[in-house]
Amino acid sequence: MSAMIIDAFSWALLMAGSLLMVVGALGLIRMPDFYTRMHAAGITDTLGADLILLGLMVQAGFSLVTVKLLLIGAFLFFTSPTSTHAIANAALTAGLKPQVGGADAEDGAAEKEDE
Amino acid sequence: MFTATMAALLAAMILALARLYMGPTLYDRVLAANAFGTKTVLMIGVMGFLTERPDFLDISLLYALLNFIGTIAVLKFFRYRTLGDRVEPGEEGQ
Amino acid sequence: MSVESFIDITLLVFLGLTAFAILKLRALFAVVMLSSVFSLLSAGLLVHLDAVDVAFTEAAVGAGISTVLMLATLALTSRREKAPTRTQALPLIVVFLTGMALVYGTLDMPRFGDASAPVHNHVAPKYINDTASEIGMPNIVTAVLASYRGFDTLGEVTVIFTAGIGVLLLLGAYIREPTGLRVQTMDHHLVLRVVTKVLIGPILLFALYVQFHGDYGPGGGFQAGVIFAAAFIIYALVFGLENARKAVPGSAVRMLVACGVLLYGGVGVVSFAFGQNYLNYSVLGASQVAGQHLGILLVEFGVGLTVSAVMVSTFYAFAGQNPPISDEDW
Amino acid sequence: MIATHLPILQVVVPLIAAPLSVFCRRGTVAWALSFIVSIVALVISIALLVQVLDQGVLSYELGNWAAPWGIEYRVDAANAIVLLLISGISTVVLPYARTSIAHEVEANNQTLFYTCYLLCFTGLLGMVITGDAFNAFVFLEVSSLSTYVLVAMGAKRDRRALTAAYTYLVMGTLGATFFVIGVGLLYMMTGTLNIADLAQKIPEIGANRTLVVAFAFIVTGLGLKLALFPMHLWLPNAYAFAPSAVTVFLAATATKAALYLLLRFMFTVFGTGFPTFGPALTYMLLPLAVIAMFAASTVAIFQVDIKRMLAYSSVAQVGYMVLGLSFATVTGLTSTVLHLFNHALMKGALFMALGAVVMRFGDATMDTMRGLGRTMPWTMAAFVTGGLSLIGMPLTVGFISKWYLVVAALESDLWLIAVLVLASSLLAVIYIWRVVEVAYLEDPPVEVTAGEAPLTLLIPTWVLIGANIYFGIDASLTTRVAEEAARVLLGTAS
Amino acid sequence: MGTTDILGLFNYWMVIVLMMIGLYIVVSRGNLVKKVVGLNIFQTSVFLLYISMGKISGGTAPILTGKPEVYSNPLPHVLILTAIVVGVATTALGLALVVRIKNAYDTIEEDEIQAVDDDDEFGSAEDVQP
Repeated sequence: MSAMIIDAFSWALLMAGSLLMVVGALGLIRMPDFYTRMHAAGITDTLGADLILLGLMVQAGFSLVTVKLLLIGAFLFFTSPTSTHAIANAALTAGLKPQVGGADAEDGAAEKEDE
Repeated sequence: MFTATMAALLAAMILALARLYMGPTLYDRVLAANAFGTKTVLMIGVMGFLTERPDFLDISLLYALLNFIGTIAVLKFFRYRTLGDRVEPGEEGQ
Repeated sequence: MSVESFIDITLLVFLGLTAFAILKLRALFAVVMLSSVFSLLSAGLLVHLDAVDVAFTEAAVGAGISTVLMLATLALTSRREKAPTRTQALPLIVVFLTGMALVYGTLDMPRFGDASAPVHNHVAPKYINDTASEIGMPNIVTAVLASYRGFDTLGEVTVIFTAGIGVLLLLGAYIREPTGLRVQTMDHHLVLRVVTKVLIGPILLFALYVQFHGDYGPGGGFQAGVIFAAAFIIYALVFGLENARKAVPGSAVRMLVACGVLLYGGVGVVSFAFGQNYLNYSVLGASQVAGQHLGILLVEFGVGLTVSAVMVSTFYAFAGQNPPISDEDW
Repeated sequence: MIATHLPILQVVVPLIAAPLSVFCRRGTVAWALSFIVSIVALVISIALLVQVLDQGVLSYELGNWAAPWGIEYRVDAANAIVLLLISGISTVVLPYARTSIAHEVEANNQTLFYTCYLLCFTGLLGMVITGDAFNAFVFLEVSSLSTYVLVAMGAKRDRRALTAAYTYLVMGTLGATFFVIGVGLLYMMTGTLNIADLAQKIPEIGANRTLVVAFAFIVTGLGLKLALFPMHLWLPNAYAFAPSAVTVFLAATATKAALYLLLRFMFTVFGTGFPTFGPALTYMLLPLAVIAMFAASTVAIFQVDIKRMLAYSSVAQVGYMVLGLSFATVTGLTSTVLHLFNHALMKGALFMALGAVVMRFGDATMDTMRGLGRTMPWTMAAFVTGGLSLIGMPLTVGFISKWYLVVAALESDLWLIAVLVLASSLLAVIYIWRVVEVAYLEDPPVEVTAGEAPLTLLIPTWVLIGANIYFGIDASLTTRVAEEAARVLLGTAS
Repeated sequence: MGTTDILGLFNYWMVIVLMMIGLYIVVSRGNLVKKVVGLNIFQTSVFLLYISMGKISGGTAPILTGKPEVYSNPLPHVLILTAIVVGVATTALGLALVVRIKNAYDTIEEDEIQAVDDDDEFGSAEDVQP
């Protein structure tokens, strides 16, 4: 009985995490400019990842595996926002302007990079 | 259940890959690569549970770590155009 | 189609797409990012194919070291590929023929995953059956790597040593001397500095864990060496190369590079004194298993030492180059 | 007791010396260490050759792990002579390198240069002595990686050394990767990596498409490494722009070690009984060898840079060696092994003579050579003697190997090939004569004040010239070993 | 050739496709950095070939668990660990050479380097004009 509850709980966590992951990834594709894309990816990724890891932890019970999962979770929890913050900072310093209003306001020094 | 999570992760990965390919700015690519890395970390974790040998999480841990380093290296590269030191212009030649 | 082959095929298709994107894109920065993704994906596939040790290494090398080196190279060279001017017919024909030859060769191969294939029935079973009694450690890959085929690994350390020396010979003369001037570091990135400071300790701890846990789980000297170097590189990136070089000067790193190879080669020589063949670790301990254990511990440490030292010295060499005078417009 | 460890000592002594040399503060000390190691290696290789001729095959199991599970070193006549060649050439090259490298490589790179040299030396010895297919790859890469760096060291004299090294790196890596693919396919079908074990397993499998592809990939991969026409594109520039001492060492040993591996894989691993063996020789290697002899020699005639001319000549000479093996007879293989040895002697001597010219004048073009017969008489005399050997004059080693090659062709009833061998020698006469003509018949430019090369360069050059003549007059030792090697490779050893 | 054959060989075929993309990048692209990336892809695909042949269906990683299990073949793993190291060594040296070439020629495009070298050897077109 309790095994079933635990399974259901971890199932819910994994599903929620997966959903967030897919939504975040969709946002990464569908959003109109860099900053909104970052918003979509950054937030959902951190939460989604930690939810999935939590789900796995519930599965693993108390063992070395859980400790490792905890470490990964902690690591992602710190580094993921740090990276996102740093990327945004770099983009802003380099002069990439957030898109406000019209669809073709997106420009800036960094924009020249690609085809 | 792990299979469903796996499928979701794979779907998210292909989307991140698409963003990485499309760009259009450098920052989009870094963001996509970073997101892709996070997903790989999770994928390998889930894969361990899928094959019932979850003791290989060290690899995920390493990925998480390298992903962070990679991102910092990229940023340093953007900001200073070098991974080494850039002498401050005012003090050069003293 | 089983879940296993679904994952297998999906990852292979992803790899194909990534490789094709690398072929197509001319923005070298994107190419480097994609090649790091290619590594990550192939490492994922390697885990799926049960090669956890290999996946560990591929991740450390492909996503870590190679990416950092390529970025450093881009910073020093250029970041855009010119449009191809030559005709592409001949390369295409050569590649097509080579590929067809390989496909022809697959026709008589044992099928994927077939347990009755010759590979699984001649040399390999001994490793799987006898590692526990002859070497006494659970990780068969470490046992084969460091003992049964220990000489290959000595060769591997020699290869990495060669690369380290080679990079020094090629770039050493151009490394900028320490100026003593205050240099721009990532001062304004407060968040980054704090997080890095917090993380370096655990990273080093993790490196030690990987180094000494290699007998029981995936890991070993090579992976640990890369992680150790990674901690160093992250420090140099955030707090400045010159500060890193103050902590560990390049000349010291060069000595460490040599020490690792000497340790490995030296452990092998000890067997001579006991009338045994080179690299027979059994003589090092009271029993065979104890000797093998100690021997593997020592040589893995040698590997870790050389690898981390080579990585750090290579990073110094690349990052210490004078950046090109005129920045291209980014 | 030490005698039983000789096979491993052959490789481990230079391998351990390489990291030790990093600790040397001065280039001279590193050089001295390398030289001592090289002499020790020469002594070991002589002892090994004597043992092999005495007792037959030597086997050494590393870590005392029995053969197909552990790595085995296996010495027989075929690799003993290559080991002797490599360590012998190294011992002659190092005294030469002392002066030449001090001149051509930056002062602060001297120590590490010798480290790199020792690594290259280790790699070559390791890939030749090993009896394990994958171990051969590892040491092949040790030698290749260090070679790329050594070639790039010529950048102080000419920046084209860098692009030459890069091209060599790309093509060499492709070759090595092809080789690994081939070894992987072999492993896939047999489950073993030990060469002797492979040789047993492959005939048992019989006709198999995977093995055919493995054969093709191994031959192509090694073909790239040994600069078999048309996969020679990396070679001319690499030889032309590398520091002189490096050119001598590479020309005399690197392609030879790759050729040895090719012989080992073709004859020992696959064996003449392998289904595609005959057709591959007749329709692939033999025509390529003949084309190499003519095309590369013809290109050599039109070179302005003499180093490059000799490099093209090397491609042509690889043609002779491959031609010998394509007969798959004892005499044919004897001629290949003989030429492998002899060509190292003559090309070594020729490149050494040129190195002396480069040291005096900064380059070695047709223009530089004008009147050198008068200003550098000893160097040019060495060059001419080496050239005669290259052409195949009697009383030189060149004659011996050509003789065996022609006899082998006639034995196989290929008289047309025999005629072609002689005809292509005429091309060698032309390109050597061009140099002789300007060196002896033209006056030196008035402003030239440079004199004869220093003795440190001349003595090693003349040692090799002496070997050219000695083994040309008394070929009993070399032919005996070469015949024994041929028999070992064909599996008909007594 | 049945479906089992196709499924049984698909893995190898896909790996071959990857190898050939890598090889094509090396032989067709003129940018020196891209060539190194191509070499990386080529080599990584060869690693996948080796590891594929070591896999046993239903097997698990060759780290003993104490329970009776089917372990995949550890030998290819060992070989590829060595090969990966060789690969990164090649990459490092290749990139170091690229940096030096950039210093010496101020370009990392093969045809531009060729043009500069040709100019050095035969004199550029402008030099010939009186």
